[in-house]
Amino acid sequence: MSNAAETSVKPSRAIQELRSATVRLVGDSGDGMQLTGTQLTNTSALAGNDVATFPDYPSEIRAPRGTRAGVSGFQVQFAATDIFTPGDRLNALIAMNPAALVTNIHDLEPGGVLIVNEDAFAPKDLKLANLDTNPLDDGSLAKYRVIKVPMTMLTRKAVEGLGLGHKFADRCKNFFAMGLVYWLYGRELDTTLRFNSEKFGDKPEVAQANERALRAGWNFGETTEVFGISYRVPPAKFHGGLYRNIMGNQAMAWGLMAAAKLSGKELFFGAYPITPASDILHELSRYKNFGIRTFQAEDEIAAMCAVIGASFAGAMAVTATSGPGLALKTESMGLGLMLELPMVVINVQRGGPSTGLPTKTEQADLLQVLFGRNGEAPLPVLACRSPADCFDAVIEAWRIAVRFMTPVVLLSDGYLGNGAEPWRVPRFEDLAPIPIHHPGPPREGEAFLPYERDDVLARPWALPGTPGLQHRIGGLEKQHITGNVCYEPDNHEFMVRLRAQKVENIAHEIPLQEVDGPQSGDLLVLSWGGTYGACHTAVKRCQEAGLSVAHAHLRYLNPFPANLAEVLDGFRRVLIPELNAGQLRMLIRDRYLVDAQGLNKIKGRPFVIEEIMQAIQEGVA
Amino acid sequence: MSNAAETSVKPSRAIQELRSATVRLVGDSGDGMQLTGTQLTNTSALAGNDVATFPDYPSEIRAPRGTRAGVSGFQVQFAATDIFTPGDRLNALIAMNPAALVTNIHDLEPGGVLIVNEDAFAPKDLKLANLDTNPLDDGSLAKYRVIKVPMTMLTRKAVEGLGLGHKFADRCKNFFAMGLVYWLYGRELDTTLRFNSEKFGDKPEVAQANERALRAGWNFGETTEVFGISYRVPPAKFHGGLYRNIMGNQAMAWGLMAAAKLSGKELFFGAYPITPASDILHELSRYKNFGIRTFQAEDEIAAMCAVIGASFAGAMAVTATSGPGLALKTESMGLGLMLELPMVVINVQRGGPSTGLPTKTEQADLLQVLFGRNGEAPLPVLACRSPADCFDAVIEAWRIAVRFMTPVVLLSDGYLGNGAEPWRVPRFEDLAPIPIHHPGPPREGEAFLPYERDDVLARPWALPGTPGLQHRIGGLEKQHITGNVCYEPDNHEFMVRLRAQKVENIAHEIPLQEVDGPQSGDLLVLSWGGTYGACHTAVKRCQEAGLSVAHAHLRYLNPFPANLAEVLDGFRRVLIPELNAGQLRMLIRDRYLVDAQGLNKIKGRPFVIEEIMQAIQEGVA
Amino acid sequence: MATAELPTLTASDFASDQDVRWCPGCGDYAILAQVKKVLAEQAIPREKIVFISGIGCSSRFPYYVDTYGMHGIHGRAPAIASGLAIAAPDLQVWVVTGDGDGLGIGGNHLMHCIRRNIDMNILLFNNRIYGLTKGQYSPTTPLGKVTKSTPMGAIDNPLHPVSVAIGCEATFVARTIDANIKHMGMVLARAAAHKGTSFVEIYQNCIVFNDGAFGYATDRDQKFDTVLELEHGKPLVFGKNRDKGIRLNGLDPEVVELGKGVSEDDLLFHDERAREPCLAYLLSRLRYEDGFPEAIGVFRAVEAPRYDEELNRQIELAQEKRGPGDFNKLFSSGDTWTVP
Amino acid sequence: MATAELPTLTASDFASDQDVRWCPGCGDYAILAQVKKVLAEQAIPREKIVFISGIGCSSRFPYYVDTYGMHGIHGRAPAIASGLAIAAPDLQVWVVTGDGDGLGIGGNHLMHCIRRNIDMNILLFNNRIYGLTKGQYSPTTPLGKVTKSTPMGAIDNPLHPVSVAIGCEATFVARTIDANIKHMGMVLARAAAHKGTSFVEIYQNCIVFNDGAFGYATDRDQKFDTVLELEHGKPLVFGKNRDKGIRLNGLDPEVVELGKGVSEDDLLFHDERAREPCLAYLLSRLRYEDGFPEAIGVFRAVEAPRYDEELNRQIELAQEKRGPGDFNKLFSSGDTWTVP
Ligand SMILES: Cc1ncc(C[n+]2csc(CCOP(=O)(O)OP(=O)(O)O)c2C)c(N)n1
Ligand SMILES: Cc1ncc(C[n+]2csc(CCOP(=O)(O)OP(=O)(O)O)c2C)c(N)n1
Ligand code: SF4
Ligand code: SF4
Ligand SMILES: [Mg+2]
Ligand SMILES: [Mg+2]
Repeated sequence: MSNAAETSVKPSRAIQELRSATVRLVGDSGDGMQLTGTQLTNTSALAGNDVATFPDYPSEIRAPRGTRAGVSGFQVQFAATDIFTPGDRLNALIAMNPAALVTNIHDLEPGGVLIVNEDAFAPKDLKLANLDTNPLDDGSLAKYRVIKVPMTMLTRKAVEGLGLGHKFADRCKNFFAMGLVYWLYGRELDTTLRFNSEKFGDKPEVAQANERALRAGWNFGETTEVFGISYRVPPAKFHGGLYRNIMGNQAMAWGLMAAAKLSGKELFFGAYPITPASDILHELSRYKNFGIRTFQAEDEIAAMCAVIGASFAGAMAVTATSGPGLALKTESMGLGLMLELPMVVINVQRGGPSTGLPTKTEQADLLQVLFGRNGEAPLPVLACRSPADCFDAVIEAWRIAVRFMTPVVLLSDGYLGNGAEPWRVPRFEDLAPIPIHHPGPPREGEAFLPYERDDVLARPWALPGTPGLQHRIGGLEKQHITGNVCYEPDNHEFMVRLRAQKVENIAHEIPLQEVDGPQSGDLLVLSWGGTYGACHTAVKRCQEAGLSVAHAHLRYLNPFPANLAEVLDGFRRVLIPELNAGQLRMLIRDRYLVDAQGLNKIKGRPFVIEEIMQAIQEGVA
Repeated sequence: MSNAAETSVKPSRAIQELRSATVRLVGDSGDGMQLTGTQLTNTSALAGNDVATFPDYPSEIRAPRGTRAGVSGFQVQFAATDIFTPGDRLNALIAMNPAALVTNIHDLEPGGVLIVNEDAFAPKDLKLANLDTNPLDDGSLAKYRVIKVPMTMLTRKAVEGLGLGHKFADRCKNFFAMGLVYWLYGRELDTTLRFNSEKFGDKPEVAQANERALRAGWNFGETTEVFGISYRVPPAKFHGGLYRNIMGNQAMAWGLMAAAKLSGKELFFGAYPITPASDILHELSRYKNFGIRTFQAEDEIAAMCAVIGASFAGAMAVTATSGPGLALKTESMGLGLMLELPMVVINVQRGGPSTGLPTKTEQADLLQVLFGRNGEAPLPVLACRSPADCFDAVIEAWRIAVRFMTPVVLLSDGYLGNGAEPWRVPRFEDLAPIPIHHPGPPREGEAFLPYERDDVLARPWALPGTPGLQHRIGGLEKQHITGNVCYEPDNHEFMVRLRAQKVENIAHEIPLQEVDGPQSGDLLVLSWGGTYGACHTAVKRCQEAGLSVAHAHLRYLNPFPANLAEVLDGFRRVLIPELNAGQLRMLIRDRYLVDAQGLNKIKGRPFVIEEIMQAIQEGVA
Repeated sequence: MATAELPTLTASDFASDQDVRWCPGCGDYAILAQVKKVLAEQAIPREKIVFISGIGCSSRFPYYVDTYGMHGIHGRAPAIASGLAIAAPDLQVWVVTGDGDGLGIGGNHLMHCIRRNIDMNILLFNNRIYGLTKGQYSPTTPLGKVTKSTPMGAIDNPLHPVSVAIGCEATFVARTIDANIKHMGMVLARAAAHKGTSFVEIYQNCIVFNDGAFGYATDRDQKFDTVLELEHGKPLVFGKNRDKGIRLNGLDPEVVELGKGVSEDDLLFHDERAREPCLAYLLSRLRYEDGFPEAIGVFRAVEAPRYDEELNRQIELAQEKRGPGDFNKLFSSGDTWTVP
Repeated sequence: MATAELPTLTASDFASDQDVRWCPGCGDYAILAQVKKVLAEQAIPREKIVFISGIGCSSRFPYYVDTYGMHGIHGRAPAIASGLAIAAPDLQVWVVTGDGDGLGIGGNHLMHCIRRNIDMNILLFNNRIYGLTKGQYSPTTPLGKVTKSTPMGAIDNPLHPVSVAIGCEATFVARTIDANIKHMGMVLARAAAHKGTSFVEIYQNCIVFNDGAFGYATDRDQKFDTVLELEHGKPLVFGKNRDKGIRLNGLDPEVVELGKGVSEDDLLFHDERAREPCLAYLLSRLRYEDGFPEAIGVFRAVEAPRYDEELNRQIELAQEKRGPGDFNKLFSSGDTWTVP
């Protein structure tokens, strides 16, 4: 920020400049770690860093205080260079209690900074965390730079006189921790102070307490000697423009709103709440002044069916869900396919199977969205690659849906949906409009043929209300051109192949697959979806290390880009990293008969860059 | 039948002996063609022929009389040799009206016998069939041996005096036609007469009318000169034993009942009606004296969930549905998988996608049952290959389900479910029992671990009611051994791979893949499910013609037999005929990286042998 | 287009080009005829009308009317119609469903559609059987009924469609009979006129799989004693000579003979606009097998907020309060920074 | 095993080894405590009891009781429990569900389970919110309520669980309140004792996302005027000094002051065994926002045929009539032929 110099406080001690810093704040679900992390993220972004975040919380609303099950964490990397992931190893870990400490310490780099609230390490706390010994003095933390801070006590002191009881005073602990971290990385307080006064404007005593705690934390760092050193991460070089932070689900919602406007449509969003997709519904429901209609259905089937009805009515109809909800939509998606009406089905994937790991991320629904319907039922499938990319991806999904008159599936995941990154704000005028044609009333005597085809095999989107275009559609096999029910054997095969061809035709309208790096060499890393950042960074580093490796990241999973065969041909080996047991790998092996190898992680967590670099090193060997 | 000689009537005219005959009876939905065909089938079987049938009816209950949409047909082949399909080209076609004639004539071999009810070719009838000219005199039937019979008139005559009005008299037309066909093929009347008097015992005038019509038809053939010749198809050579005809859905139901008894379980069958699976429910609901519990649920989801509950309770729990219903079960199947409880899910496939072609057959749900669930959710999948085979296949499915503690999917299809063939009746004592172990009360102080594993990775099936084994299971990821809810990253990956490994382990317990013909050569025909008969016959004939081709038919689609790789290696090329767009083909290409080619038919009808022979000839070239 | 100037249309103008494929003698034919008649009598052009159905014989209905239409999937018609009605408030939306489609697999959507009171007309063809799948029992099949799937008789207590609708806050509930053409026409017209979800149960004869299920209510001699026509504000009188009535004894209805000291004023009076649906519910419990006439006509018709209308109101309100959406404002809201 | 000899168990014997993971102060804790108490008071060993749930905070319940249990999938608990109860009639089956799980996604299964009257006890924890997914409105959320998914207020007319249950032929319907521990214990015991499907709505406070939703009914000063305890055969009296009652005016209930010419005999008397559920339905319509006290206790408790029982009866009957199944007979029934 331009006025950074003035406001930032002159530090008193040694300062070390870093290219990037990865910090994780961990505590109880109730400790406000998500808020703390978000503040640190925004402040860092405003300071010109590139940032990437990874919130990680339990699926219980509030698991019992102090237990391992209740630990909630927020990781952020802020950097002076482009980054694409929230970072692998932690440079600093802030732990508010023993459970949080022991469940996260293994990610802290040796020599890394560990800040703990030592007031939270009483025997009862240790017991809650199933600890027999106190990690603070059993030597297990020897290889870290441990900084014990009596946060509870200091926070209570700080807010003294405001007449808050201990219960409320202790709620400000996270602001104390925040202040400390801000000092450690030379961050300004003003963004957070502004946020604090806006958010708690109606509760002045709370706002004041938070502010005091924040400053107390900062001052603690400044005045005490416990920190021999503090750090600075200079601004990153960005393309010029206006920037903001955006979360994946938020970008998805905004992209939907923009797509509607760009195509001259009203947005109908029908959904049933499910983690981690619910925030799209929440976000959209806030923008009624944009003419957005959100419909919380009684279940996912109803949501999908309402979307079909809204699409028939001529709206931009969209639903969003996660794995178990998608499983319920498969029958109705088949109807949407048979009706050849445009709609978008968003799947923010989570850990499966069944209820699985609701709050964890995974990429294991690719085959489900491709094949989870009865009969031969091909649908286009796209995937987002980063939080901000959700905005562009969903606009593209809608563009394809209306151009080809088909439901389109867009895959996101919990990591993208809840993650955040800086987003270069576009000017709405610069976004490409999405043309849509609806047939008008026919000329006298002219019959309307609902299953007539255009150049890409799309059928007309005739809207109820248009005189003379009355027609009936349904899920039984249709006669070519007329759309009448037809059980004729040859017609059935013709229509099955026609529907498949229509989806294949998309390959002619989408960009050719780009390769990041040389067009040929030892190893191609082929990835899709939320693993983009880790794969991209890993490949870059290996290239810098002189390895013969390139990266191709698929946005289009069905159909594949027209040139994918050639792309694969260019390389001796193909490595496909996925957060599943090898789903894209299966498709590639079948289609291109290449012996692609998989790097598969199924832990409910994203890849770390090192994992992929290692696989690359083995792969090129 | 032994006493054939005595009862059969000495024919008066030239007799030609045939190895086999393929006859199709076609008329209005209301004309009783299904009954007529079934009678001809049973009579032929009782006469010692091998038989195979193919009923084909419209999805409307009763489409308008006389229209093409209303045509209902029944095809039967009876032969003096083993046969495996209802035949390709027709030797004789019996058409009750113009619509039936024009929609079926193309399947009649040149020179074939065409018997029509000429009383049904009035102008109004032709109009109903959208015919401008009368095929009986516009020369279009020149290449057939057309035999016009005034059936309506003759039937009315035959039943005169019984005081039935025309309306009822005309209902007997099909018996007249039957009689004629019986004469043509020298069939005895007694089986049908017995059936008639049993079925219509309570309506003696109807029974009498039918009998008169039947005899009138027979006599018409015998006395008139219109047939220059009649035919005989001598008995086929079968393994000694007691035989009966059985339909696929009936064999499925009986197999379920037998499996329950063999495993000492009570059968709980929860289903929601859907064509073409409903008959399994109907059949099972008739056998309450076998202790069978059938539950017609409010929908497919409830049926699947009730099955899960019944399995938890310790019953043999089974559901059956078709494509759209399976799509609805996918979420709950995922729960069954996570719970690792034994159950069988039967999918009698029909034409898709969506509602598709409800009464037509197809094999397009293979990928759905393999991948149509959220997350990594592998399940064993088996397929039946013929009507009678449904009996063995479903017993095998249950054996695997209890041995490995997993839901098992069994694929049938409309062609198998409604088709019939002779079945060599087993002695129940000869069927292999299915051992099941339930843990008993634990020893004092000993804890019960619901997710402990045995040698094949199966977990214990502990039944509610057992003291001391109280435990809780659910759809969230489980901790290895304890089964407690566990969000631990490494545990998740471990469990995902363990569940997959458990399914893979089945490959060690199932028979190796057999090859019909040489173990190596130019071409392997690899098939699965209901295409067995056509593939088997086509390969046999090509082998007799000296082509280097063999046949492997898969019963196990997941996992594949352990030796499948070697089997494929033996051949220069692999041809995979499927009634879909290439679903098994995709799995084979992915898994074994062989450039398998597909022969794909998506017309709602089974393969005819010629289609496959032709593809073989091209394939070996 | 001609229809644009709202010419007076006739029932036959609403016939589509598809030939009707129900069994000869199916009760669905009579319903189709009445619906077309009612459509012709209202001043709404064909293109502004949409029929949505599920799966079943009854659900083939949309193919036979020359309006917009969708033959959906089993049980989901009310959900499809909800999205349609919310997205296009200017259309008249009809749902055609069956006892299996609407109350079996589709019960939940029916329930939620009704409680949201979204503007549409739901016609449930109740033939007490699964017709299209050839004769399994349905959620309205009486106890003991032998069907394909209940060879020893049905053992599920049947649901009563009108009771169910009232149980989930219906604002318009009616019942009529396929054989009673004039009455059906009246009820359908009332349903079409009602704003909000109109739920109409139609007794329909399946001549093939459940012939005579409603014989008691259609038999020309019996029907006056077995059917009671509800009229708003009128006492509950029935019988060939209108000499019988329903009287309330506490909360229990009883059949009484008029005259012999009982006058019409002693009878229960119908009030379709009652604030609470207790009367409507009570009337839904009158069953032939319990010796009562079964009520037909409009059980309940009240105005209540409608989801579709309220949603649009919220949108207008939001636009008044916050102005129409401005994307550039939205994108740059909150914390932003500029890179030179 | 100890439990085999039915020792007298205590509530704590029913605690599982899992730590309870609801938010501190959640109403679910009180319900869990009462359920365990009731389980201990009945003479059924732990291994003969099964808890089935769907998904939601409430649906975590089975993990916390040391019986057999299944944490199912969202909305399907009644269907899972149906299969269980039919297959194992000797078990006591409990279903725990929420307002979203039971009436949102699961409404249809709830409806059909209830009408089949399969022997189980369904507890619906109604907190009028989606708790586990962090605060969206549910099918029981009142109009106008601001939630995560209704920033301008909810616009779906809410369902009333008791009305819904009665609308689908429930044989046992009750309501109680998490904060009213004694009453809850009584209702749970009654539900457990009932043969057939017992449906119990429990007002439950979600302290995090919908705190105070039932404040009017739990507030120590207010509750006597806002809650009415139903007692079979007793008049509907309420109020701190039991000085108010419900009187029927035609079919419309009205609140009256006792004394001043109104005596208890003028009041509506409760009859949980009424043949027809009209009274129960009427009581389900008493709502706080309309100035009525809300009824708690047993609305309806009648004996009726049960699907599970009837099915087993048909099996016995079939075996009497046709003898136990003989496979060799079956296989060789109908037309057969022998090949030498
Ligand atoms: C998902 C699904 N399950 C089952 C079916 C089979 N099915 C079609 S219609 C029907 C029931 C129809 O009964 P009803 O709704 O009463 O209509 P009717 O035919 O009696 O008019 C069933 C079970 C289906 N088409 N789709
Ligand atoms: C198929 C499916 N859809 C959605 C969800 C997400 N989900 C879990 S619980 C829940 C609602 C819970 O509300 P309620 O039943 O009232 O229980 P509560 O948490 O309030 O006790 C939802 C929508 C899911 N788990 N599965
Ligand atoms: S089966 Fe019954 S409901 Fe269906 S068309 Fe025929 S008569 Fe009508
Ligand atoms: S979110 Fe509400 S319902 Fe869920 S545990 Fe917390 S307080 Fe209880
Ligand atoms: Mg019906
Ligand atoms: Mg709730």
